Amino acid sequence: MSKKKEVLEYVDKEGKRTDGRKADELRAIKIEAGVLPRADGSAYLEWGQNKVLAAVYGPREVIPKHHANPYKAIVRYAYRMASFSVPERKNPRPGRRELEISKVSGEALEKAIFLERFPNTAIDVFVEVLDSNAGTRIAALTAASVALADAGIPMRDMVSGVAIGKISGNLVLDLNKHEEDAPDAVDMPLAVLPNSEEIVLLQMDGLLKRSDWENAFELGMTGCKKVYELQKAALKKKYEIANGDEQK
Amino acid sequence: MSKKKEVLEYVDKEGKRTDGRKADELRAIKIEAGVLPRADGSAYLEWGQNKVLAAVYGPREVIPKHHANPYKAIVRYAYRMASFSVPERKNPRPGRRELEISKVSGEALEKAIFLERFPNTAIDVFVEVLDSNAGTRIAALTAASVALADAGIPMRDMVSGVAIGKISGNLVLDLNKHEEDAPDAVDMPLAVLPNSEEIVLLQMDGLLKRSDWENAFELGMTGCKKVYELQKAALKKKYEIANGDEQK
Amino acid sequence: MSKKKEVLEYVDKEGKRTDGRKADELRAIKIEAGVLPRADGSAYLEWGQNKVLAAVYGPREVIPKHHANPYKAIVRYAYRMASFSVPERKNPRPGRRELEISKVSGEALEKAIFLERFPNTAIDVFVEVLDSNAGTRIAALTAASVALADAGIPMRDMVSGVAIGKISGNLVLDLNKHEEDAPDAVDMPLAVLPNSEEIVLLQMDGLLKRSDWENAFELGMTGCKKVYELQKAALKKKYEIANGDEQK
Amino acid sequence: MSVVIWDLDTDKVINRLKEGKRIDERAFDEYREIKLQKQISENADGSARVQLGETDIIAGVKFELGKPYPDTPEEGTMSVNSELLPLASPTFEFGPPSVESVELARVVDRGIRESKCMDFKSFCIREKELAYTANIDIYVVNYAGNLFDASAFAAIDALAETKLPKVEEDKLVAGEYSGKLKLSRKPILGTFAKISNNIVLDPNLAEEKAMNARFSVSTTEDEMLCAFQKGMGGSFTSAELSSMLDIALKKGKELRKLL
Amino acid sequence: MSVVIWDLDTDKVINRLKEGKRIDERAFDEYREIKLQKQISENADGSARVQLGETDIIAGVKFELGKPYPDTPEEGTMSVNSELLPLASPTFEFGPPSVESVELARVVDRGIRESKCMDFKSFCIREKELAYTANIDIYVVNYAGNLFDASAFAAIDALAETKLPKVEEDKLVAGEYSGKLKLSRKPILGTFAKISNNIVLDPNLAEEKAMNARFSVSTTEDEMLCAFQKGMGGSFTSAELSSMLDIALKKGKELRKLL
Amino acid sequence: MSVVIWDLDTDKVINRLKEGKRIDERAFDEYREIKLQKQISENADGSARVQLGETDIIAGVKFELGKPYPDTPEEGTMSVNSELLPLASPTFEFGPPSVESVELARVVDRGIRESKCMDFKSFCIREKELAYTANIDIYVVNYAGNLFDASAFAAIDALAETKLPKVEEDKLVAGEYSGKLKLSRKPILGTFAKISNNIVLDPNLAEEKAMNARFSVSTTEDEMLCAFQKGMGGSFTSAELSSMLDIALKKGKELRKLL
Repeated sequence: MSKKKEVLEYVDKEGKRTDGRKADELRAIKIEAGVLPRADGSAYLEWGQNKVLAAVYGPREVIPKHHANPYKAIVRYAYRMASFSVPERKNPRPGRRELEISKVSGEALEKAIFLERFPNTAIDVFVEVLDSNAGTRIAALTAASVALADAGIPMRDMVSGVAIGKISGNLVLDLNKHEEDAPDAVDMPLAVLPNSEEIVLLQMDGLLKRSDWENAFELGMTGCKKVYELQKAALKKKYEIANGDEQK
Repeated sequence: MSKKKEVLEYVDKEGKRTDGRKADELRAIKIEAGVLPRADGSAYLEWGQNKVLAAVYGPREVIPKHHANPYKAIVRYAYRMASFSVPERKNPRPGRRELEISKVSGEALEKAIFLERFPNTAIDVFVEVLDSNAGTRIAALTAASVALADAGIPMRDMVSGVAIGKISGNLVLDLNKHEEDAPDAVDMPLAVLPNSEEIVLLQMDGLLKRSDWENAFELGMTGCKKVYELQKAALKKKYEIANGDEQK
Repeated sequence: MSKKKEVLEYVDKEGKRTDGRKADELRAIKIEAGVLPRADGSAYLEWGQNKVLAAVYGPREVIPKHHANPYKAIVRYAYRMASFSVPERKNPRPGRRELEISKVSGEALEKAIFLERFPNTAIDVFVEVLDSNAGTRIAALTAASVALADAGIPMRDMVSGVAIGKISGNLVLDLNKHEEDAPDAVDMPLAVLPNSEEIVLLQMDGLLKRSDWENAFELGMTGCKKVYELQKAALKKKYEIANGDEQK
Repeated sequence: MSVVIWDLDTDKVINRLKEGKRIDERAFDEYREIKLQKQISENADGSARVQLGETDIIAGVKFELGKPYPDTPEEGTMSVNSELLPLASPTFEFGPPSVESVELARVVDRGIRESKCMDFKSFCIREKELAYTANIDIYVVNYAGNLFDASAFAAIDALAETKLPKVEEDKLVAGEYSGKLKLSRKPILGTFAKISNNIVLDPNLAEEKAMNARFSVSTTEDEMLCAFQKGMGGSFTSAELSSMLDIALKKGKELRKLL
Repeated sequence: MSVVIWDLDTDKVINRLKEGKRIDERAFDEYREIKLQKQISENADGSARVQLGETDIIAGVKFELGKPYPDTPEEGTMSVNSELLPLASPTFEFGPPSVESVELARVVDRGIRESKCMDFKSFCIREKELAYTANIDIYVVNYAGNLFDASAFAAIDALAETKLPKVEEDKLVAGEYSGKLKLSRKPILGTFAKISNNIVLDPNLAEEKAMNARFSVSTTEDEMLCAFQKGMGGSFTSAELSSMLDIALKKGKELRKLL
Repeated sequence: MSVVIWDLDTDKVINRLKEGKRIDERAFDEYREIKLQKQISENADGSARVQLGETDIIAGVKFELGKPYPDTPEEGTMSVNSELLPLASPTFEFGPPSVESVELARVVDRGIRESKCMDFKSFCIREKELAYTANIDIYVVNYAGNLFDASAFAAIDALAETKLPKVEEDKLVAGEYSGKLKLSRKPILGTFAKISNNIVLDPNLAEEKAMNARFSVSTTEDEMLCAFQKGMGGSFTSAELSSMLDIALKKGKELRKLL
């Protein structure tokens, strides 16, 4: 009787998913840099139904001071969901899921930033999810990375991410909520430095075979590189607009 | 069926209200200054069924220090209701209503005090409501003003307040709880510096006509001046007692 | 119908209690010193079904600094119950009972320690109850005292405790939970400095006759001295082991 | 990177006002440009984004089910909450709601509630037992002055788009709706700043820092006033009040057309 | 303005005790003057104000309805809460309950509860389903020593005046009552301070600062002891306990007459 | 007394790794000695103590009754909570759960939950109305590195000993049981530290301080992977992942035998 028990065909014979996408196809992604004037850097991102706003403040003074690191900047990352961004209203106070996502996402950014150039400071990254449909942590991290670049913070590389999924035995990219709710779904959020292909964020829920790892990673890497191109394009667009303004 | 729906006669043909008061008549008010020995200044006030205790501490050191203002004293005002002061038991933790009332009441006192004489200090005003029947924020502010004077804090003027109401189309002074619960009731708490007639606190709930403002203010001003006389009398009485003690 | 109403025979004609103990008999007690390597001192204690772990850190710096006492060390004692240590799951957040027990237990240790030798420092005592069956505050304090000695903190004396009880008109030592739940039970936790017989912790719940005090105290004192011997034995055993290690 | 020297800004604001001008050249009774975006979140039952100059607000409405209050057994209720997100300003921090955030939420709440624009009886599903609560959550994402008016405007706009979720077996059915929320009025909040002795509508960030008194009034299409809030340590005269009420009624009409 | 140099006071307290005197000239077993005001809040189901010297306490009782605990399905319950209001002392602050406030509430609670003066079975409205909870809230409004005895006295006095609110349709009817709360005993708390080696009843503020140990005992009219609490870093001997118990029983009788 | 100079320790860890050795002489894929104690609390429905080297963890399971979630009306649930007790380290403090404690609890939770080892349907007592919740509470009593694996091991061991409490009149009967909890799998967590470019299993305290990246994977007896967690500011390559997955599967088998 329960919806989860229904035998569903998540990928049809032609390899099409229920929303018409192919296995390695991402949902539509739109990124805009520099959308919040008060922040040092910011980005707005839509990823399918997901909508997030990211803002960066810093490098700035650390309060309280004993949290500062004398050798490098610290990254403080806050991922939050608006109360109305989910099907059932979320309590406005941050939950444990939000705290954990904030921790691993902030850590994922560390290697991308030249933190050692800004000892004793904090780089604060805030991301607010306004609407959601599976994959918000990766959408948030992708937007945060653009906001960091928009803030002019010197970076080794972007951080680009995607979630790899497995449904009905098929490895696919970028699960939507309907797919994520499948009884045997596996969800594996991945973020990399796209140029060096280093893994900076990796989580997984569900039952995966050992032999799936290499294929899953390869599929994820192609997705991350697509996301990387969109991130660069958003920054380039903002730079062109800014440049255009100057030349007027 | 609901009590609120009954058509009630809140003001009869002779202009008498359900508790026998006239439109511009205040409930009985009793003020006593200097009732709490530990405080720098204090007052006890009864206003109809409302009972409040106010205490003032300061000017004193501000902790934490970065909250201090190098040009003037800051006023910190805390309005709280005892759990048993209302018909249904109140959770002892301060609610959002108490926080808002504390904010606007503290701001209402600022202009009355020569704050600039006490840079880097705080003047703390605490008011506890022990019993209530509509109009407690004004009762509290009235008591607080007396407690400030009792503390010997130099003041430009008292702060004197009253609530103006509108029921069944009539502007009246100082609504009691029965009147405040009328379906079309308007409640407008007002506090002024009585000598300059400046408005330092003004809130309003309910649907009021634009053209009512001037009449409502005039009615309120007469009420505030009555309250002012009672405040002065309470201080004078305490001074006389203190003086009497000295002359014994 | 309620279980509490049943007339129960808590002490039989031969003076035996429902668990076979005599009036002045303690439950089995096992104490081990030095069980947690990170702590400066520690102890594990079993007292009947009660199981507690105690750790001591200090003397160490007090943060925030204005809590420090320039004349002596302060004792900070935290008694906590694991969520699963009671018949009905306990909320992990400390309740008011735990806060009160922490306060009186920390105070009970003060006289035993040469606090004046360590001005401006804190001696932190943490006790976690892992399983319980009446008498945990005394079990915790007994373990804490051993942990303090294990930490090498200079002490005037041990703190040794026991609970005196009264059931069905009989004064007995060390109530278990079944006895404590008797409708007329009296429970009187006592802790002393065993050499000087000074009372450092004393609480009582239930209805006690004035004339019971002297007998109750005498009974308690014999219990405390038994506990004291076990505390000393646990420390001696650890010292021997440590010594043995050195001599190898 | 976000160093702001308020004293300098305050001087500039006051000096321009002496010349009869605002620092951004607006008339004293002129709002900054307003941009309105509707339905910005599909998961919300209603939502809107309002940009008032650079001030940027997201409001969303989400229903929950609960028991009616004992004194209003035939009514549901509403609740307004606001968050000054650290995204919005270098001075905002996470933590328990600041008193500024509480005042913002309560002024928006009263501006709507006291207009009686919503029929709380229509929120009742079963007397004494089950009723809707409308949670109106306001997120400040860029702070550039006058959060009150921008938030109230975003809230009423989100409500104007709000649909009532379907109820089955006493539970909300996510994503299915049983009709639109009806609003009998659309109250508009108007907020004024007193700076020296000048009074201006819709203060921007620099003007807010320079102001010594603030007054807000909520107005309706049938020319009623439904909530006042005076704030800050300064004072107003009765005549100043009269003038602000007139402007608010006039400007409220203009803003209401944008909805 | 509130600078207090405790060390000087402490020296004075100790030196006077050496001469066999208390700084306020009281006998060692003498209470300060007690003033009692009944029914100070109409909205409370019972209330009282107690002034013990300058120590000033307001206590109020307010009933709520709830489900009985599973292990006592035929009983209601009581709950004591205390607040050290910042009105009462320059050293009190708002915030989560201090451990001092928790101890105060729990000692008052046990002094009443363990005397079995209330019949919690009479609080039951429907077995397993509905019962009264008596909330006893204690507000300290002026702190001048010995909050324990003053609070316990205010609490028992408020309870002595308490009426049980009427229940209709499983709800409390505000302002209507179905009878008086019955108290089978009136426990009185007696608190002693040990200063150097002297023991005094009802310590005032200066004596509290000088004390190194504290002992409290609740006594009843039928000469029972129903709660002990020893506090602070000092110690007592068994003989000192015996003496304090005798005094507390005697003084408890005197105080009970004031109720 | 607890002064620790991490930089020195870190240098030592790294220098030994350069020589192909760990500071405690273990192989790179070797666990420290594991001691397991079962049923350490009679009041718990299941409990265990695990010592992994000097790391010391107590886990207890305690059931409660509640309403099933609307989207899984035929299922109960589980909840994992962890506390880094101040007993366990000079750097742990009381207070709201630290983010480290939250991550620990969630990684243990997912390692168990995603293995589908528990049949949450068997937790249902009455559809839509009543179901068990298994509360798994983890207390860290001595912190010496790799809390993840020790906690996950203690949790699964406590679950393996867990009995379901009897339910009567919709209430749990303390101390009476209706049967054992069934576990269809026993997931084992394996955690690796990357230090410079070396990867070691089961980092001890000094290795944890020296590590720049951490990876954990939960494995089952049927050779499935059921949760990943990468942490810290460093990175891994795909090949490093492959290698860690192989080691975790192998070592998981060994540890599972100890249960």
